[in-house]
Amino acid sequence: MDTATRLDLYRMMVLIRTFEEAILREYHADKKPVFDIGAGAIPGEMHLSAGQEPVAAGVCAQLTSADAVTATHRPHHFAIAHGVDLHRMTAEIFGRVDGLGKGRGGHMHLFDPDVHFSCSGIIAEGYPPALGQALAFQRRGTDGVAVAVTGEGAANQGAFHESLNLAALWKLPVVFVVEDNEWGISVPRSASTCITSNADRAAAYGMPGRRVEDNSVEGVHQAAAEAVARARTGEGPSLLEVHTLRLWGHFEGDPQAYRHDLDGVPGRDPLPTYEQELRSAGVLDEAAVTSAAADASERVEDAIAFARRSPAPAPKEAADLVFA
Amino acid sequence: MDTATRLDLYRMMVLIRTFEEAILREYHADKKPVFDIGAGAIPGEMHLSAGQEPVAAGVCAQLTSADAVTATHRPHHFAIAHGVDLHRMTAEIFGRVDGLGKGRGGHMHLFDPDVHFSCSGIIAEGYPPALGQALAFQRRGTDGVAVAVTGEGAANQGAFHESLNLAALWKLPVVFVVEDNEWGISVPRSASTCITSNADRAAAYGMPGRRVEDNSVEGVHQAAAEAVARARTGEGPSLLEVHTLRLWGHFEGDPQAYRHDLDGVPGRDPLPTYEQELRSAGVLDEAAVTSAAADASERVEDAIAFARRSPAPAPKEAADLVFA
Amino acid sequence: MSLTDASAPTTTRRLSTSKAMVEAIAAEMDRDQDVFVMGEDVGAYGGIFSSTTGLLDRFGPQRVVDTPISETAFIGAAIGAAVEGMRPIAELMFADFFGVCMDQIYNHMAKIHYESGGNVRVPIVLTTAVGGGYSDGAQHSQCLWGTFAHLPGMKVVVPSNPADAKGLMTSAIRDDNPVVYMFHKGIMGLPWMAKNPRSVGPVPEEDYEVPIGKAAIARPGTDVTVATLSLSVHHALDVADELAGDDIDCEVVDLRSLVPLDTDTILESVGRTGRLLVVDEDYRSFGVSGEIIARVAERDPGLLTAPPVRVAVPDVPIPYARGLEDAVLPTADRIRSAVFGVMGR
Amino acid sequence: MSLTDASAPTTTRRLSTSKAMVEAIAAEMDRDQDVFVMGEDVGAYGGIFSSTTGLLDRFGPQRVVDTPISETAFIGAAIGAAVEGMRPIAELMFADFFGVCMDQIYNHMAKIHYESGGNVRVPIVLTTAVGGGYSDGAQHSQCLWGTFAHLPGMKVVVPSNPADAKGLMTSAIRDDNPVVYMFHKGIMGLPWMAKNPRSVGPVPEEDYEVPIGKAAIARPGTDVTVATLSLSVHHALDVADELAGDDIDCEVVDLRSLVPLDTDTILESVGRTGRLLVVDEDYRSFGVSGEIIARVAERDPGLLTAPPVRVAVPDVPIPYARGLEDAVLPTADRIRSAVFGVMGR
Ligand SMILES: Cc1ncc(C[n+]2csc(CCOP(=O)(O)OP(=O)(O)O)c2C)c(N)n1
Ligand SMILES: Cc1ncc(C[n+]2csc(CCOP(=O)(O)OP(=O)(O)O)c2C)c(N)n1
Ligand SMILES: [Mg+2]
Ligand SMILES: [Mg+2]
Repeated sequence: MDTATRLDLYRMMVLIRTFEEAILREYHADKKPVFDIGAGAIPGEMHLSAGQEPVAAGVCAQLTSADAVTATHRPHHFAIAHGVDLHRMTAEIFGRVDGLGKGRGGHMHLFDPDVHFSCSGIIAEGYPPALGQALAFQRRGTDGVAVAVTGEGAANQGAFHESLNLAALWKLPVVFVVEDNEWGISVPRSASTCITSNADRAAAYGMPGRRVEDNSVEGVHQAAAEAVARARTGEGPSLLEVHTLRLWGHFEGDPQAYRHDLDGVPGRDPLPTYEQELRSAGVLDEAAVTSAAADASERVEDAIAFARRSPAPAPKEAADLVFA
Repeated sequence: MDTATRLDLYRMMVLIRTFEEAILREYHADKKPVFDIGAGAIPGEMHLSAGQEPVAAGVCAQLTSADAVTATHRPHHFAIAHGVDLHRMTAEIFGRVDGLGKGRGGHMHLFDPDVHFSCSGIIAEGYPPALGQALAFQRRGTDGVAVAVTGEGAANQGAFHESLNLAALWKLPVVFVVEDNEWGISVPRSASTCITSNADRAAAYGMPGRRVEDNSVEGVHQAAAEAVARARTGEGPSLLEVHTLRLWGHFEGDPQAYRHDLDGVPGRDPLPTYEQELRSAGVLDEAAVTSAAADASERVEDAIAFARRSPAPAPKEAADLVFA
Repeated sequence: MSLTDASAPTTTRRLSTSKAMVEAIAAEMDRDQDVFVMGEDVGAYGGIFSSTTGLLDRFGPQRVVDTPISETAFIGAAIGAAVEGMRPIAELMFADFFGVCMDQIYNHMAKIHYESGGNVRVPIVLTTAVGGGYSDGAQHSQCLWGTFAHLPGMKVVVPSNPADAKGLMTSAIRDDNPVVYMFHKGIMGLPWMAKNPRSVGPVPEEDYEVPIGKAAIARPGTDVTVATLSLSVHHALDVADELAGDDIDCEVVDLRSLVPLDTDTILESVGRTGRLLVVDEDYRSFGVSGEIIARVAERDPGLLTAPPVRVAVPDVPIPYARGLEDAVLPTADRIRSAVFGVMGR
Repeated sequence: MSLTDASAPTTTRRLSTSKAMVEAIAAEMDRDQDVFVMGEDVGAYGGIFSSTTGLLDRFGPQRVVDTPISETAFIGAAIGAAVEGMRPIAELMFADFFGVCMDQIYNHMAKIHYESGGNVRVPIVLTTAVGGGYSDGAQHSQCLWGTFAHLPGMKVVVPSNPADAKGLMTSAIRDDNPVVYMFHKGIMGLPWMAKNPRSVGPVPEEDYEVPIGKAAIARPGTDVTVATLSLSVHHALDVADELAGDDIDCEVVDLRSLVPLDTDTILESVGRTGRLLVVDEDYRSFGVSGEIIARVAERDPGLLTAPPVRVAVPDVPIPYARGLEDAVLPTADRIRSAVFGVMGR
């Protein structure tokens, strides 16, 4: 893989991590001393994607803003990698009028039509709308691709099955991505299915399936290249499972008492791993690391400042915008 | 296969066909000259199973009344083969007080707890309750098995996927049966999935899958033997698809204008085919054929007479029985 | 052209409700390449209840798409296509099946516009057949419009006759919001089901919209307001005609849509008659009938000179046997007794 | 022992609602081997909203079963197990998710008894968390009890306090019918959510049933009947206490169950006060608030000396931002204004 691409992947991962760390900080800042989920500048459930950067960075590197992405309850990494407006996304997370949804959506409901991005908090139910986006691309003769993301827990939900079957049947330009972080909240993968790779499910629909191990951003990048190319050239959908890592809790406040694998987690963090790999390969030096961090920090803090400056929506307008 | 078993299979197929022909006759008898779905002694939708006898006869021959069967909107063949009380089933189809559901259910809602039989008119949604019956058998340490039936169209519904995954995960004693009659109302199999055998889907859940071709009752009998034995001995579920035939319309009144395969249908009727096979094998002679027909006819006409004698339920009791 | 009153069309051409509905869909498909139809058996079969008859021949399989039995996937696909600017019409064969796909309908179709702060529009028409009366049992006979109307973000349209069916369909397709279009099997004019005589009626040839959110006075009257919808409008009209001989003058209000609900027309009518009967083929409790009574009472209980009455399906699954089903449906007999009741006779 | 009144327990032991709920489940699991629990994160996690804390340790993984995220499959499995005579408690993590599994719930769980002519019983308790107030957005904050209550064949229970939560759970488990047990996150007494002070209260140690279908007068009063349920009971009580100073004496009726709905208690109360305010955290239209008003009006509109008023979620998805969400929830502020309104002040 060429150096520029590797650097881009690295920088994207850094940007995502920087964002998630900043949200972590902001989220908890005013929920002290006693954690109260509804308190503070960012209230509500918060599902952060730290550890899963390789999936979003690798996949979205193959896309343009004319392609669609539907993400999950854990959407930030895909939103950022797909180029959702960082300012307006952050403002939405803060519930402000300049947010993508004018404060009506929140962190699980980010919609940016400019880059065809959306997400949903209902497990696996982000898949079906992606089919329709792909159908619209197909009908209009564009070469747009729709990427539909879920977790490995979601792969046992009915919507997963129906969507893969329909996409294969209609040869829709879709790439189905499964982020296998081994956990669905507290339920380990072993307690939710007895198969070892969701990629094996692709055959049940007549599409190719592939599993990328080791949370490898370059592995994802390459597998996604094939899947996206296939979709773009009208050959139909693919399924791509990535073995990734949930670095933090399911949501913020999750005590993770159930998590027997916790000791091993820090050592599996993909960011230092990839950094080390690129350093060893001579792709990355101290200066590049520092500048990646500084650039990311600047963009993220800028977005947070923007969000903080943006006013709260007017309560009297709460019932507006139900209908167009 | 031994002669007695072959004769039993044949006689069961004859009984089912005789029943369906009698219902066909009764259903249409008083809907003349203009077909009115709501008129006559048997009103409502009527989905008959003629052509699919081999599936029910073959599978249910492996069961006892301690095993469970959940069937579909097209339930008669499985009900009969599993030993549902023919009188009370017929009375239910006629909507009478002596019916299995006291006239509240109708032909898509036959419940006979004595033999753990039920059915549902919602596509694929008969699968999940079968899991629970199997779970109860497992928990109670009986060797009961639950057979869950759907059509090939239903195999693209979310409930199918979730059920197979859960059953495999919990090693439930279930046999999933898919009746592939090539049609889901007017939609051919080719317009509902691009895979050729649902048996291939079994691998997606970690269970064995098998497809029986040619609507072969003996093929079903043998495949079911394996699947049922597996379930009974605690090894878990299996998936069994049978390539069968919808001899008549999807429901009575279906003009079948869409059905391009209609010319070939009569030649594929499994009943004369099996009869011929057994005659050639010397298992069946004219007398046995006649007596099978006569016995079946007597049982069926008796059940119909019982149903006709049974009173209609009292309208003033319509709102009773919602709660226990 | 816009019709606000069911009696407005001046034409001698008569169509069944299903043909009128299809005519509207075809006209919009001609007008707008983004309109397409998808659902189970909408192609060669033409819709189990003839809601799409002839469209496949006219527009081909790219625009009239048969789907697998995967309601979550294809309704979700309609949502995604709408988000991208297409205008799908998706059919849920029976409203009774909502349980296999409701998440797409109410958590996605209905909420995306709001959650996106109005930045994403979801112009879908979700057509679905409702209603009983032909012994189709507890899973194939329900109206369930109360369930849809309760959940915010989708309009709910309930035509009762051919002219409205056409005009409301045209409005629904042109609407930038999700519209659930619930057609009762008993008003479609199907050749294989007992036909209500009013299931065939005059339908103007040209395009027109019947505005969504405007009730119609199907029959003016002075003694009692019968607020109702869909097939029950016809039963109410039959009873009204009959009771005219008994010197009871019923006003029949055809709601035509539940969301938005035309509260003004109801209040104005009850204001004149002082009496309210709600006739609803959905379940009685926590639904349409309660809502209509509440809208009147919360304006002014004094509008009601007698206790309001409802004729609805008692809270019981729809039974199969004819006599049982008749007993729970809002039949003419039940409506007649209820009118006498509310009139204190 | 049977309690019919929220104030009956005489004990000094205080528990949170979640602990009271779990205590009832544990006692029934001890008593009856057929009772078991299944759902997502009910095991080691103990239920996202602490509805099953400690049960895994006590009863083991055979009786406290974590499931995959396959609501249709596992709720359906609960139905099948119940049909075979077991007594499952199945948890739908948030009521908001009903759309992925409603078919099992309303077309199967709720209808099998009726369709079978009473020959098959389905003794399930379906527990589910409801409610907003902590900015969880449009797909995780809904009450939706009106949706469940509208569909016949299932009882719907909505406790507001620890003692009732225990007694209603005991009744629900022992009931031979499907019971949907909807617990508001805000009454559970969770350590990580703003706590309502009444989410911890006295709970008798022994087993007892609170009968399903009997409302409680949570606070007697003479001027206005505030009919409400679940968390809103507490807001109503707070306002009632406050307005006592303004010489307004509110009677607060805690419905405790929607199916059956205790119409008699509501009518009796309104008969005394002449004024009705319904406070409901579900959507306003076609739901609980309309039904309650209708039940009063259809008895006698003359019972109401002033137009009844409802404080509910206007027909809008629950917004995320705190100020917006506060504006649509039935807060004490809105209740207070409504009481003044109905009192004509
Ligand atoms: C239909 C549905 N069921 C349950 C939930 C609650 N829930 C939210 S996230 C989650 C776990 C998801 O696991 P997975 O798909 O692996 O994604 P991850 O959280 O690991 O990224 C669950 C059960 C939901 N949102 N929707
Ligand atoms: C969820 C749901 N969607 C649609 C239907 C309408 N419907 C009834 S039978 C049927 C076709 C079923 O095809 P298949 O599963 O192959 O069974 P077959 O009728 O061929 O026996 C359809 C679409 C339904 N009953 N339930
Ligand atoms: Mg996961
Ligand atoms: Mg079929």
